[in-house]
Amino acid sequence: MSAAHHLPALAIVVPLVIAYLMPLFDRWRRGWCTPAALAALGFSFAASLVMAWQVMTHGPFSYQMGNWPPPWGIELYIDYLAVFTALTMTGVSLIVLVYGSRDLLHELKPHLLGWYYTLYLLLIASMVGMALTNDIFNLFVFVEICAIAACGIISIKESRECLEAAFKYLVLSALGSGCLLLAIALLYMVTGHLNFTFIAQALPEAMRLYPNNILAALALLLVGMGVKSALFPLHVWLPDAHSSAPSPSSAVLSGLVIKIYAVALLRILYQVFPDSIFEVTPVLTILLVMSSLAIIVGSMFAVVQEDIKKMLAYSSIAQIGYVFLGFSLMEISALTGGILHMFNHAMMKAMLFLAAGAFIYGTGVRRLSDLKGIGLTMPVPAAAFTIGALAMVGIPLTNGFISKWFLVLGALRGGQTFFAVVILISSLLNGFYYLPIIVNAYFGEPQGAVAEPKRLPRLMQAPLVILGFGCLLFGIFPSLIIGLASRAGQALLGM
Amino acid sequence: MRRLLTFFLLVLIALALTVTVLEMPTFGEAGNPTNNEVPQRYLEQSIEETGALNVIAGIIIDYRGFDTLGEATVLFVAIAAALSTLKAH
Amino acid sequence: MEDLIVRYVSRIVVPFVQLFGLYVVFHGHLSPGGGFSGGAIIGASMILYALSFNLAAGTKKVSHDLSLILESSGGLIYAGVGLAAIFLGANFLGNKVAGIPLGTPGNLFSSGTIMIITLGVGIKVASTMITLFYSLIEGEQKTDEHC
Amino acid sequence: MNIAEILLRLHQNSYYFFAIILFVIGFHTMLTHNNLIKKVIGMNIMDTAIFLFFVSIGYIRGGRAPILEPGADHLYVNPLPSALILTGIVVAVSITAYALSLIVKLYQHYGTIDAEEIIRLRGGETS
Amino acid sequence: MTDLLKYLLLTFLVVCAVSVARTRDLLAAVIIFTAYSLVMAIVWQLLASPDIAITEAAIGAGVTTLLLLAAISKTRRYE
Repeated sequence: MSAAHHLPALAIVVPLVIAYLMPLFDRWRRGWCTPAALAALGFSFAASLVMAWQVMTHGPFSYQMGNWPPPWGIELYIDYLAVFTALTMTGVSLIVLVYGSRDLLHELKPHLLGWYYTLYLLLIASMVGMALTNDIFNLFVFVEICAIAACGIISIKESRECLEAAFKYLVLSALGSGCLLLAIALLYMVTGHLNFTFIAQALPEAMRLYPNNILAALALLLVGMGVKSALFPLHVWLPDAHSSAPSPSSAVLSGLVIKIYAVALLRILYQVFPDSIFEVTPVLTILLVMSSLAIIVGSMFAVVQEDIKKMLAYSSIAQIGYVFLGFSLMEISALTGGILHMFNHAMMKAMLFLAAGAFIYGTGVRRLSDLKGIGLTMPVPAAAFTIGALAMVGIPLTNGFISKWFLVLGALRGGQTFFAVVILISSLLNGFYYLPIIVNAYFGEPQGAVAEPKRLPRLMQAPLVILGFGCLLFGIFPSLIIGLASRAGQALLGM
Repeated sequence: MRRLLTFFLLVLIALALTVTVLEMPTFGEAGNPTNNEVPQRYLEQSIEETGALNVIAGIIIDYRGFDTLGEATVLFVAIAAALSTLKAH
Repeated sequence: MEDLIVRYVSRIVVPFVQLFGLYVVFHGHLSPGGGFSGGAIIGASMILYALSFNLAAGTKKVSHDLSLILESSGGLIYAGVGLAAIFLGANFLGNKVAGIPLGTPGNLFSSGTIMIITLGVGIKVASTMITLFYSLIEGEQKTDEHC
Repeated sequence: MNIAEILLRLHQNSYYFFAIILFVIGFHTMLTHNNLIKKVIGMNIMDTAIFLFFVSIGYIRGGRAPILEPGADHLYVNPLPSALILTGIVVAVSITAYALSLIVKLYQHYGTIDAEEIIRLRGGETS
Repeated sequence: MTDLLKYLLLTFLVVCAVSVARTRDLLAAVIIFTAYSLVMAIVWQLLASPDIAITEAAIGAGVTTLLLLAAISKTRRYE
């Protein structure tokens, strides 16, 4: 019983405590805000690393809140998927926060920085909580924290587009939360449990007695989580919200927040519902169709965008489609690919949004056609953007290639050649809208503000370098992370 | 047209859920699946294990205390979001 | 609302409402209620006071800095109690297992951490309600000028 | 199932049935009304409908409220749904508060609280 | 008898919910919503959950109404 035993709880609670303290720091010790926020996230990241090590060496373990055993108390269950998600969330958010500590100074009013950190820390803490928890109502509570905090870091920017986008996002995620809570009620009604493991034990029996209840719960769950993770027909809030927010917020929202809901849905679908549900309902087919539509339609919308951040936002709709495609093919390589893509896309999209934020910081230009020659005047962000764009397209030696490779492999092995074709077509589309930007950036003639950009602070360059390096590292040595991802996939499929 | 479509969609949802209601465990029966060992332990041992006569207080703060920490955090995040919005504009 | 009757009635009613709110908070582990409902009652009574007199009088009672501190302290008490359980050798938020005395069930001072946490939550909810209401009413009066 | 059986089931499960009706009404208000404050009220109605559903799951006929009397042997209702819904109510009021602060600010910027008009104003601004 | 009361209260809830959606006056909608919350509190008392009832009466009927009123006083009263 050492301190390491309590890490699961501390990884969530330490950012919470710092977030509670942040308004006080902001009022009386403004200088402490940034270091405290970085320290809290750093602690969470370190805790996730230690947990990952524990899980890899000793296997999954659980943590009981207040020493109450599972059906009575709340249990955190730390398995491969949980640590993988927690590592992704804390790692990427830490890097984004380093960038944000400088970038936010010009996007926000100065007295709001403390409040921004509060919301940011709560957002990350809730996402770690969602990854680790094994209790469905606890999941709901974290979903709510995450929803409000995610809207909060949009509306904090002083512009009326942000307000409108945040309101739309808030209303739709409240709708999703309502559906989620009703689904929880329906599940609780027929099983009498809230813990994932115990629901899973009680469901086969309940499935025989009350099949309609469980189908309704499944449908509500799909709608609720689908709205929150912007699955294709329910994505209407995403482009506005992600493009109008401050750049660090966009990076976190696009890279992490929509993924965590997908992971929660994945856990519930595979760990809670019995396998027989996939035979009586076409839920996986529905998910497959929706995700392929998302991939194609999202890419097609992205092609016609003029605004750089809007293009990246539409590209996120396509990328969440990849993640769902991997989750719903019911095949181990595809599942590994989906889980890997969650991590890879978090890195790539965070980097792309940060690079776009750097362009906007340096030149104030948002139109894609005005970014000619930016590669000559702002080399670091342009290089990062290039790496990210190549990874998005799926060029070998970048991490995007690895996850797409696994997805295609899974589709082929599962005998679903059609979806392999979908992935290839979408890669072509990705190339269609990313490559011209790169060509423009390096071979265009810089004009106007692009010719003489503001110098980028070093704290804003370092995160771009780290993320770009990471993209290449995990592209050239993918085995660093594949082990964890494939173990997570195997555990989900019960292999 | 769009209004009509939404209306029909909602009627459809209502009908589907009503069909579900017909099949649900009967309201108020003591033998329903929810009345298993979980509330039993809460009701029988709450005084001894948490010292609270009000079982609900015992549940929200002790047995499921982490939920309530989350709940307090929801309030905090709401006020942080609201205040920052009001201050920003 | 500059009405004499409203003022007199609220002056009479507000202390009783607050007393009831305190009762609900302190007896959270014995009778229906608890930190959330009691805190909301206290908060609503403060808002009633502020509405029936004027905003300045209400603000004088709870200044912004104080409400900021109350706001954070509620959550900090909660998390602090949880962390204290870790130092006492139990898991996060442990109560009896952490060796905290439970007292005699039925007494006002019983049930270990529940009492403390209820109090913390009550403080937090009350201050949250007040702060939210004030910031909705007055927050933008200042910004109106430069908007 | 004939009509009489269906009606009997609906009578037995009337709390569930009315909770569903209220849920759909709230859902409709939230989705189709253009007025933003109406949307917020609709959201609250939807939430309370779910809470009604959840609380009625825990009821047992003849059960007392779960405030224990040491020594006495009563039948108590299931306390767990009540405890969960306490959390739910606070979540609902938090979202309401934040949404209202957004509405106040939207009104200051756009001069209206009608969703379609706001979209129209935005469209006029970008083109 | 309790059945009659139950149906009366539940029908009242539905009527309130529909009239909130129909009325053009936001202030009236808020007042109707307060009535809805209070009746909901009574229903919860019928369902033997006094904790929820007291919380709904304080938060749903009290604080939410106050916040809605504050928002209406800052915006406009009619649609």
